[in-house]
Amino acid sequence: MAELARDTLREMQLRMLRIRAFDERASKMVKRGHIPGTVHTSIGQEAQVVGATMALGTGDYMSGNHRSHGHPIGKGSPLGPLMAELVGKATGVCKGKGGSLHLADFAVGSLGESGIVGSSIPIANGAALSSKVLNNGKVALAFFGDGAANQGVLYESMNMAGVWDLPMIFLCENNQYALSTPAHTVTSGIISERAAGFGMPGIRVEEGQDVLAVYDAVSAAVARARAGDGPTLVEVITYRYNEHSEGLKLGTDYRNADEREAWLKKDPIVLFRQYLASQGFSEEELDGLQATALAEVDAAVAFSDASPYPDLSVAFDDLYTDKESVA
Amino acid sequence: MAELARDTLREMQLRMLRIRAFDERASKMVKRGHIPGTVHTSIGQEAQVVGATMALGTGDYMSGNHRSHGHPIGKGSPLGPLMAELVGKATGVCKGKGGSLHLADFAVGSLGESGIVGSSIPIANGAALSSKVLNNGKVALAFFGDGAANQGVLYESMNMAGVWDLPMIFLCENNQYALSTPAHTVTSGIISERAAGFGMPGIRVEEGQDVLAVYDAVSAAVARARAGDGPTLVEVITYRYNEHSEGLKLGTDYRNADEREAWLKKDPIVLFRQYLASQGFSEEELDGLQATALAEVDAAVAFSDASPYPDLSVAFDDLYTDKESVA
Amino acid sequence: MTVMSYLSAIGAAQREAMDADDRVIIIGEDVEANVYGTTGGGKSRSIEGDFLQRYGKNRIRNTPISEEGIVGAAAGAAMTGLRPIVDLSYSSFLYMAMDQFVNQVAKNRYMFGGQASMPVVFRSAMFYGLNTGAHHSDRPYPMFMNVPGLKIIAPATPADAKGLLRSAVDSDDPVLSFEACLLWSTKEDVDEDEFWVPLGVARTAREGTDVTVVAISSSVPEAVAAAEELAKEGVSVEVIDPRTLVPLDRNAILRSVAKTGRLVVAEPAHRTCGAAAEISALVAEEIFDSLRAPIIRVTAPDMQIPFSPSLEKQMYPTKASIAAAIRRVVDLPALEPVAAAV
Amino acid sequence: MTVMSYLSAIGAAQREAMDADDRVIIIGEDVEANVYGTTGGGKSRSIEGDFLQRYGKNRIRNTPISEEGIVGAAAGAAMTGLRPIVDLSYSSFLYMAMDQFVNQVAKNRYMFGGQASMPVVFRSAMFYGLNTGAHHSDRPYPMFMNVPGLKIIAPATPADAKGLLRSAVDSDDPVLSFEACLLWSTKEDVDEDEFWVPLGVARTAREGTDVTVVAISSSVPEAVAAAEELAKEGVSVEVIDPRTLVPLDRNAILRSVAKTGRLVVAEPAHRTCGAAAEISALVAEEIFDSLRAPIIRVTAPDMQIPFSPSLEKQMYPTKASIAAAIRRVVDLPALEPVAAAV
Ligand SMILES: Cc1ncc(C[n+]2csc(CCOP(=O)(O)OP(=O)(O)O)c2C)c(N)n1
Ligand SMILES: Cc1ncc(C[n+]2csc(CCOP(=O)(O)OP(=O)(O)O)c2C)c(N)n1
Ligand SMILES: [Mg+2]
Ligand SMILES: [Mg+2]
Repeated sequence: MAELARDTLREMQLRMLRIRAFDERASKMVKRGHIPGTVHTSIGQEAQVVGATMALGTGDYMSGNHRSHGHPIGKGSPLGPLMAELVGKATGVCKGKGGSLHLADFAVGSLGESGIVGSSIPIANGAALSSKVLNNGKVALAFFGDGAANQGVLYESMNMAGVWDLPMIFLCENNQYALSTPAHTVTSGIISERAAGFGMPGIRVEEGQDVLAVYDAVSAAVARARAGDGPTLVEVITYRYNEHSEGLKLGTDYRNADEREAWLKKDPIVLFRQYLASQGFSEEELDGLQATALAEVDAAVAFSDASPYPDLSVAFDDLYTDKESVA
Repeated sequence: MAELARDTLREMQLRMLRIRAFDERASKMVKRGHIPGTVHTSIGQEAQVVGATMALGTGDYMSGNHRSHGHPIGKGSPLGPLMAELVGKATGVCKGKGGSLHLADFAVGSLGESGIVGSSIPIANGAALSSKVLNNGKVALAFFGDGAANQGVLYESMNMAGVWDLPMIFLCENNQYALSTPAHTVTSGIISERAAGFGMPGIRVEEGQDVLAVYDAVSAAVARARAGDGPTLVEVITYRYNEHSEGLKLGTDYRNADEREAWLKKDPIVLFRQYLASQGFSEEELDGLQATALAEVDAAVAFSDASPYPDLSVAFDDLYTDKESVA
Repeated sequence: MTVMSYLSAIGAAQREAMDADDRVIIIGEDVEANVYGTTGGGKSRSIEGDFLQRYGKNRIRNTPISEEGIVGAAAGAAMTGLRPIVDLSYSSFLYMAMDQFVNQVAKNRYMFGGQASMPVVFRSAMFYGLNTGAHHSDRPYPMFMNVPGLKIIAPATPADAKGLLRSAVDSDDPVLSFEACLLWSTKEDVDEDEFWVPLGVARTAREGTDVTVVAISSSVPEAVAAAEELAKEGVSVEVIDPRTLVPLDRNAILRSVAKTGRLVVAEPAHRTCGAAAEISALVAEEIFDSLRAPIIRVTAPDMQIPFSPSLEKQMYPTKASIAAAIRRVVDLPALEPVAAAV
Repeated sequence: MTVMSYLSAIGAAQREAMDADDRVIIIGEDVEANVYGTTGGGKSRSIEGDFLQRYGKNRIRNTPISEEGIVGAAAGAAMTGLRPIVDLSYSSFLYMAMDQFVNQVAKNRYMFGGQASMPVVFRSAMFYGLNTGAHHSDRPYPMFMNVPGLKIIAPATPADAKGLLRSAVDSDDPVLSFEACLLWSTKEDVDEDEFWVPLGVARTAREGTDVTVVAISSSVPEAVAAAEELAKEGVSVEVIDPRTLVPLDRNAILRSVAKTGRLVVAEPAHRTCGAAAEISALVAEEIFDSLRAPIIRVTAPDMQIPFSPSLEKQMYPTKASIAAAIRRVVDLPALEPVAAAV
């Protein structure tokens, strides 16, 4: 395990706390009708998200999926425009046109979250291709779930990345369920073991609630990619605490309460706080991080609240680069 | 290796000879303009085709691709309606509506060849599903090339077959090229090794010009399928003698002459003839098989020649089961 | 008769079809847990009507997320003795399987000279108007109308949802069903016994003599509301709901427009090459001489769907935008401008 | 000026675009070996103009057969600094990548509030009329016209093939190019210097005053031939080739029909929800009062394409079927029945 600077460790915890606080707030706002539609939280999966995003540089690229807020937050996107986007405000990171499912912040290399399962994987692959062609040293990472791992486009992309030695990381967030469907009932074989047949290393991070374990695995993949040695598939075992999406009530006990309890005991933020304490971070400092995250979320909500809804007319902008093309 | 009845061995050679004779004739007919469009021959790949199709029962299902004639011939489809189909006659197996790319003979379990690379793989998978649901003991096999092995739908289908233990065989005809593209330049990893990650055995038949080697491998997969143990991926290494399709002239030496020479020396029909001779088949009998195949092809051409072209009006039949639905 | 919602009418049709014929199976993501409300009685296995309890795992096939593989497998199964109902949840996911729809499902019967038949139903819900952004909100039925070999239904009422689905399952040809989430909770009296609404027969939602409005899916109630509004001003509007888009009941449409001489077509799909274009072109070709006014299309604009509620609300035909179009073809003065779909 | 075929004009445009901008790359199956004739001078590397020799493996990306992965990767590359030209060979293969076209290529710019731009061109050839059966013969541009966010070109002449492709590559929006194999060998004088034909501007292929024929792709030469035929009977036919289907040059079409009062639309796509339907609906809505006759569509019927030459030949618009439609709108008696496309 690499020796990490104190600043890096602090930043890891801060980003996990940000995701937690942001998503807890978003969950409340959905239930109160302050956010239209729904959101999918990353609560419980913060280690997996932050371990992966912090292994990337700010200039590196990333694509994501419907469980979408953690990715840009992990990549360093400011919270205000993200929150405003969820609410549908003109100051949203996508001007209110995207919403929770379609966050994107190109300023931090976030090429967009996708509401279509699996669909954004080749987008990151293409970013890796452009890095290769332009020889600019950037790396790209695609986040996708255990459910998405059964979409064929993943294997097309892995093969292409393998053949062209693209600087690419396929990051499977295996939270063991796709909506109501347990992964083991719809997955033949083991996801990380699918890598070998496509000529690349496949790594399974069993300790997916340990941000450093994820960080190390992804850092190794990033190093491999940056060295020109090609892609890696990293599967991280994790767990979502909440229902698939906020407000949704699934029945038929597709996962049991005991299991959830067991996972709650391995909370990534609690675990890492213990680790940080063992590394000499003071309780005060650690409490401070939490307070910072909460304050940032408060500020983000305030920013959103103070922002206007978009004017009706802007619905007709941004489809094309030129306006005349619109019929 | 299973002890095979003399009749079975004879039939194997006969079917390989049929494919060879049929495709050689078809090639000539394309060049003379007697067959419209083009055809893709299986010349050189007969062992792979017949080894696989004879491991199936007549009641079993099969789907195929653009390299299409061998599959139904190997499955036992009579040559006359196949040849008439290639010419576009009303007596064609698809009434002249399909052509070379879309042969299908449901009477022998041939569910159709596909001009779209990879597209017919899930069709066979669905046939395997219906066998499972109806519990009728049938097995399904999908033929596809090394090129098709990079289509995502293959992996979706393998996963689904694995999860449901479908009686399914994924049969990759690795003739080492996809049109002008050498497989090794566009394939990351080894195709048969992709099976493991999808929870099924992957078998690579290196001696793909040996019909018995193919037959044994596929028979084992069929037995597994019929026993309810699920799918198998079988990759057979083989070689096409002709250009990708008849009439096509590819440049830039995408494969070299020496390589072709080496493969010609391992001709599946010659090899198997030697084996049959060693098993006590007389030269006469072996010549007789060849003559039979040629005579059948002659008869097929005569059948086609004597058949009318379809009437203009039938173009408007068969889209739906009821005619009124057509605008 | 019993009061049924659009969504429960679909569930009822599925149950009847499963009961009537063992070859009918259900394939789809999350169908086991009844996530979308049409494969069970409620949220729990113990609630009466749970499909998994009733039909077992052999016939209720909960799938991986692999739309292309699912659609292809359903096609192969349909060609070999089953009659699958495929639940694709949202219409925006159909694109994943486009090759299978166009190249296998639609073409196989024809290419193989009638050897194959393809008795399979693909259900999906158009999830628009619900602030979920561009990915989930598509209404892609027009592109499937351009593919010969498919049949397409788009029910607008609970009774039609039930009766059309039964006919779809009984059809030996592939049928795509486009359901509208905006209509899920609509309720009406529906026969609890089995019944079939034939494919290819339009429904006259409201009779009238001055203008014909052909309306599709969730535009039907908007059109009826507009018609009621205009009735107050003495304009008699006939509303035709084709219900089946392929085959289209051309005669019903032509007969109505021949009578009224005026046509407005309303649908929630994008404008260019939509069903409204087809219906307009049909009328302009077949009964041009009966026409007394321009044919107006009221559709979603050629724009992707924005997330923000403030933006999305103006994207689809409404009572107001349909009424404005009607006013135009009968030469009534426009009301205050409608900030609505073009 | 030099005589150039439609196919070599495409090759020339690709070469010019590659020379002009290092960010332009070519991605596709079999592009290295120049199988489709637009990435090299001939069949051998040694023939001048071989793209692999000229631009190297970094910019000529010979791919696996993975259309969905290819289209998605091109989209991702376009969002991050490249300007890919994707060769998808035949239009029938586009379905494999439909999700990427609709959900990523077309939507990303809009969903992300304009942060992304998507400068990528997807080329494919409509391989109809060549007796290859239903799988290879599609002409699927209408379904893409229903997807806002894409631009679509369909050149009918060598000069347009060259000039439109240059504009497509220079566009910061995604452009789909539908080329017609039936036109590959068409030749005409083409400027060997660089030139650009702007997107969204129609071409008047022939001027006339009595009837407007809007014709698309390979129907353009058929329409011109029909017009010449009718000229002998004193009917003056104007033929408009939109060239770009999205954005459509609505004004050029409306102007012409306003002048002639009569419209025939000819295209090789299937009838229902085709481009012809769109153009008909546009005219029936915008300039109804100018219309003096029904609008006739001459299209492929709603039928998959049969293989047999005896069957396929009647599937697409021909000079004869277009001429028959023109006769109908100008009230000339029909000639002997045309066994042709509806
Ligand atoms: C192509 C497609 N199919 C189905 C869905 C519906 N859907 C949304 S999320 C989801 C489950 C995804 O599971 P997974 O990939 O494991 O991600 P997770 O939600 O567990 O993070 C499904 C089925 C979709 N959005 N897109
Ligand atoms: C989806 C699709 N992409 C591309 C093609 C064009 N094409 C036809 S055959 C072929 C090569 C197929 O190679 P392989 O699968 O190895 O089969 P082989 O011809 O070698 O038997 C290609 C690229 C096609 N028909 N369908
Ligand atoms: Mg999951
Ligand atoms: Mg091959």
